[in-house]
Amino acid sequence: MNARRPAEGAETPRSTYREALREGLREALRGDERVFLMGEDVGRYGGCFGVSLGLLEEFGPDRIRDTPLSESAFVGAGIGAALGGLRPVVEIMTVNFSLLALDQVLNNAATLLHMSGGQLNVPVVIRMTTGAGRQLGAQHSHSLEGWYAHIPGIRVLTPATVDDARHMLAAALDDPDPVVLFEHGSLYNEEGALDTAIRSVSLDSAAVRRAGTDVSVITYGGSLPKALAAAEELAGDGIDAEVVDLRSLRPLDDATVTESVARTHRAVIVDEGWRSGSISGEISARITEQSFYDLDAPVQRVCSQEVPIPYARQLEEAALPQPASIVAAVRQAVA
Amino acid sequence: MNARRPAEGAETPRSTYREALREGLREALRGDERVFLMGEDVGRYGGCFGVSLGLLEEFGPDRIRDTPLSESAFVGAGIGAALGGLRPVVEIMTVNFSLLALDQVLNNAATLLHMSGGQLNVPVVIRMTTGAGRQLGAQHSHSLEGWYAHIPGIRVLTPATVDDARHMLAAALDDPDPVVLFEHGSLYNEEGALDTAIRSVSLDSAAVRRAGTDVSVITYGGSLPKALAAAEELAGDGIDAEVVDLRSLRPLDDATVTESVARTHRAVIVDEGWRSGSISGEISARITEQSFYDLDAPVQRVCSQEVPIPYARQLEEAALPQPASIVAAVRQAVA
Amino acid sequence: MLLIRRFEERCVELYSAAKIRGFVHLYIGEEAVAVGVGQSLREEDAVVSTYREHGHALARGVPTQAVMAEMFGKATGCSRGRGGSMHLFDAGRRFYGGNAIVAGGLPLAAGLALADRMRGTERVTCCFFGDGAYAEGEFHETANLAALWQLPLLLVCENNLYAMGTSLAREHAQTNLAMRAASYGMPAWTVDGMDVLAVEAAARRAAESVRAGGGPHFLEARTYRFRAHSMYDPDRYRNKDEIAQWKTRDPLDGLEGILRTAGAVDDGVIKRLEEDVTTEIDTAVRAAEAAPYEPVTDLLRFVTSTPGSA
Amino acid sequence: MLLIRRFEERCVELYSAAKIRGFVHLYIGEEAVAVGVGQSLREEDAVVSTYREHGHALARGVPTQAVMAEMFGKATGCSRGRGGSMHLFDAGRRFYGGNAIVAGGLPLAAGLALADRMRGTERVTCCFFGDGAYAEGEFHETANLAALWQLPLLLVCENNLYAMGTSLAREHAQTNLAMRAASYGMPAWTVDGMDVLAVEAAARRAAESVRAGGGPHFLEARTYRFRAHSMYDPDRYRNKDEIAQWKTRDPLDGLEGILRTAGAVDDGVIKRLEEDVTTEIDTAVRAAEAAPYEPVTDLLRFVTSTPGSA
Ligand SMILES: Cc1ncc(C[n+]2csc(CCOP(=O)(O)OP(=O)(O)O)c2C)c(N)n1
Ligand SMILES: Cc1ncc(C[n+]2csc(CCOP(=O)(O)OP(=O)(O)O)c2C)c(N)n1
Ligand SMILES: [Mg+2]
Ligand SMILES: [Mg+2]
Repeated sequence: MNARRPAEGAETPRSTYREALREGLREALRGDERVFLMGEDVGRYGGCFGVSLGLLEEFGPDRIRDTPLSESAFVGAGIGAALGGLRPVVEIMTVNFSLLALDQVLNNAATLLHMSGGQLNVPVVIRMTTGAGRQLGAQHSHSLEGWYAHIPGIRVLTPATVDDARHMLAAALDDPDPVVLFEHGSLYNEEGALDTAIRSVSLDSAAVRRAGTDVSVITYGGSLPKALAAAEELAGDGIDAEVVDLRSLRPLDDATVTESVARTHRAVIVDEGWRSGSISGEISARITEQSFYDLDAPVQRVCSQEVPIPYARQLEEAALPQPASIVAAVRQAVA
Repeated sequence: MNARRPAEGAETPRSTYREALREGLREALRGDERVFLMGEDVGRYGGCFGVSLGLLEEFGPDRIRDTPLSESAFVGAGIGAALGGLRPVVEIMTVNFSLLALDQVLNNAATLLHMSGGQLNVPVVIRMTTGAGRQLGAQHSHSLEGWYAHIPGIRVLTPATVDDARHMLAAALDDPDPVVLFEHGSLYNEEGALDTAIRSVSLDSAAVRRAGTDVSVITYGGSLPKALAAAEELAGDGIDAEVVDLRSLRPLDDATVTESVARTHRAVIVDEGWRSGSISGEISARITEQSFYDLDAPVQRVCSQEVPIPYARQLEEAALPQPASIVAAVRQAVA
Repeated sequence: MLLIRRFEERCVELYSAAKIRGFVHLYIGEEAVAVGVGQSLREEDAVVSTYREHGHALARGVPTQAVMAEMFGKATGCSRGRGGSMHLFDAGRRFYGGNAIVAGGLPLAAGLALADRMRGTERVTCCFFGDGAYAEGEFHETANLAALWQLPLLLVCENNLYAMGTSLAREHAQTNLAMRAASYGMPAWTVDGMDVLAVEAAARRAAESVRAGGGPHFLEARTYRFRAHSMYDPDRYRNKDEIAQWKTRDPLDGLEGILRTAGAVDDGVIKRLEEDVTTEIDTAVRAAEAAPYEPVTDLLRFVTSTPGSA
Repeated sequence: MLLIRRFEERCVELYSAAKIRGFVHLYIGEEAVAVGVGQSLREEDAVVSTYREHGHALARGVPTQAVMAEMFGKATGCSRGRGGSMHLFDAGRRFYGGNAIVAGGLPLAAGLALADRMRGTERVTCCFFGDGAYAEGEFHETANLAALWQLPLLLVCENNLYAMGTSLAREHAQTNLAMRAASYGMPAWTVDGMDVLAVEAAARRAAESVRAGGGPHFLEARTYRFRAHSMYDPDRYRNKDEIAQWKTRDPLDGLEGILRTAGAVDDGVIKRLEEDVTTEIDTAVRAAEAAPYEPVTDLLRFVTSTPGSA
């Protein structure tokens, strides 16, 4: 991660991921009057997950704009408003409902620039909650970031730390092209130190969140804390895992991954998506393509089981990647 | 492909892919009165690509049911009709419009059986045209089969031959679970020998369409003819390529692929989807996972360029996999 | 109605005790709609519901034990623990869930009705949905399809004046929902959703007309949820007076008053009813507590009918 | 109108000659709508269109040469050859395409109008769409949003009685489209889409009302396509008499008649007009023929603004 100022004199107040997102929004709204937030219950309700609480009071109903339940229309309207010169931040409550607007994202947001021969930029930012882990059942537990990462013309970001939650939005709004931002539902209450020396973040590079020498654990979003927990456990056994946070699923930062694998010779990918056809397959394929002769063992993947996520706790836990399953996969990789 | 009767005495009339699909539909409609076809312009128009031409006259408007433009409602209605005891075949004109109904496929069709604890089967078959190559531009040229192949609970079929076009529908209707069937637009006019000895086909196995020893070219759907053309060209140079037609993208038949790679030690995947996050990544990852020590070279992928498919012929051609690019990838794999 | 009310009150306690998890949406205040409509349906009819469906399920006759066990995520639950509060199913009673995508059940219901129509049965499919769902494109598409094909569908819009924190006037440019439904060419009317007898009468009239081949009918039940949208909702967006005002129209009190006036119930009867309901819920809770969890080895069951096929 | 008509007739020839490829949807017969509405709009207004948009583009002033070159897939095309017939764009003239997903342009148009509304400009966004698009959920969602937020949006429904092979009565339970639009709480009316003066008058009234802050307006133009849906369509689903009947109401003949009666044109003027148009199209074709293709090395240009970023 570049654009990081020297750490000296930096304060590091604690912040939750949710508060960091809110601060990012507040800053964007204050700094540019073209920016506005629109989505279901972002205003009076304060956001389904409380991210935008208080913003209505500060910025008023025009800029903190509650929408009717009509995902396709308001996402499309965000795209249109971007064409019209504004900088909309559109919140889709969760990725589960985003399918209703996927046509607008793929066929308009991602496509207009190219289809118009370079005439039409679409500087829209679309935020949504993703992921499982809270016993919400099959229709409220999807991890479909990988689908979005398949779409040329958009950026796909997955902030996993409070610093990224705080700063990615500004960088996304700076991008003249559409950006889709996934916030994992299990991260909102996570607390961390906010590095006040950071003024902005790059969207192009992955970050090594834990340096290590024996294996590269490559992950993103809600799986990062699980991967770090697994690494701690492995450290107790003398296995030194490097943990790479992809941060962006499109574009993927191949360089950071390749470098890491060149050092560790082994890779384990952790991805909450269902295994088949997930972004983990892409990452694995790229590692093979780029680092085949560096690899000492086949790339391993720890993904969700291929089942609609069940409600019952024990079933849900078994369906998702867990520190234990990551540990097991790493052991196999280094065996 | 099993369920194939002995070839002796078999007639092999010629049929186009389109006619084969139509015969499959006709047979299903004649054989089971619970079967009906529904979709935009399947009736009076005869199907956007002429597949259902004449069926309205034979089966009447109740069973060849034109729908208004409302993809979500009529796909959902197909799912509901399946719950209600019928065997709907729902045609979505093309995959490009299927995003409007994707929520119904993922959150209802694929999920109801599990979410209801095994109570509710959804025996619906959804057919759609996919693919590029006819200068239809960015919004009419998608290849999104890989997205569907990510969804647990459904089958994803990609008939590439007239025999599969003729028989896959019957097998799909026999399945108590939802099946999504992709017909590549460039195949409709393809003509081939219809093997009348075949009475039914399996949905579980890939097929080796050309045996070879030097490299496994793994593909499906509209890319099969291109892969076969490339194999012919390579044969002239003494490179003997095996061509595997996956036939089904979910489930994937790992065994056939693994066996092929065990013999050839090299693999090239050809997929019309955009490279990043496509099903080609999954296949590559699986080959690495299952055949790592058999591989003599990294797995290669020939995919579409990551660009909204442009209208202009030279640009579109350059964007898609072509025999020449397959040949080049194979040469690299065997180098 | 009493069962539904007490069932949900118990759910609140069990949620606090972390016996029930996930999203739970209470129906308290709206019971007259499920019960009144439920009364108008026959055994062979079908019901498609939402994530706020405890009331619909219980009114449909899904056993209290099976529903409670589902809330606990147990193997004896009506969805074998896989669904939870938002996904109750009972194929035998033709209760088709339990849909947590707002408006997602509408096309399904049209399909069930289409099947009945094509097979020439006299069954009715009833679909519940909210005022929020009415804004989704799927409502429009389904209304048009149902009216175009004259499907035997009873559309029951539970207008509780809010979609989460968004009030009716901020969801809809034109808040006369029945009038707009009528513009699809189907009979549509509004009923007081706090009055169970009125709901039953209106629903019966609609259901019988649907059954007689009258095509889809639309019923708007004006109602109100006494509690927050879900257990997570601090309910900041509604004003206390409004809530208090609606509580004076509690459908249970309303029915009790009518029955008392008619001399059909007295303190004794009410007490017995309360006891019966308490016993039923106690039994259900005990059974749910005691019931086994699905084994983790069965995680992949029911993904497809033929294991390994997808 | 004459330019649009002759332009498309030339396209048919060029399609047969394989100079133009892909899907091409002709507007022949419907020209009065694009021209009449176009007249009512100002330079600063915006237009969002469909895949049947040659007429809208030309009426908006997109140069004939740029449109023709686009049909040829040339670098000089208004979308640099990347769009083709279905995706004409001209940012400078605020012509936002060219959308081949039926109803997909409606939300975009609402967004453009929202931007104008929030910035306090007096611009109007005009969105064209068909009777088929009206059945999609996106129409309903957009109509509600636009009316709810009082967006400066002019919704022009080109009702040509067919969505591909599906006639109005088989797409819509209730075929009075303007009446249904009015149920969203917006002014809505119908105009004879074969009469360019009537269209212009109606559109002007609507556009000025939108501009004055009257919120969204809906205009249904009753029209008819004289040709098949696309170049691939054998047009089996319409009856010859119906087509012949509508052709007697050709909007070009209609206007010519009026102008002749008023003494505004005579044979000489018509002849000159035809010659001018022919020259313009000839020039455009020659320029398109001569123009370069985009180099294949530029394939990945315009995927993102900053190369390599996605
Ligand atoms: C498509 C979709 N969008 C958003 C949500 C989140 N959500 C759940 S319930 C709800 C409000 C629905 O309101 P309404 O239809 O009136 O039903 P009510 O909750 O009032 O019973 C919302 C926005 C969802 N589940 N599905
Ligand atoms: C979402 C979607 N579904 C289907 C199609 C295929 N299709 C293209 S045009 C068309 C008919 C549209 O009819 P209408 O809106 O009346 O416009 P018209 O062609 O009559 O001008 C259809 C079904 C599409 N392009 N997009
Ligand atoms: Mg509501
Ligand atoms: Mg039309």
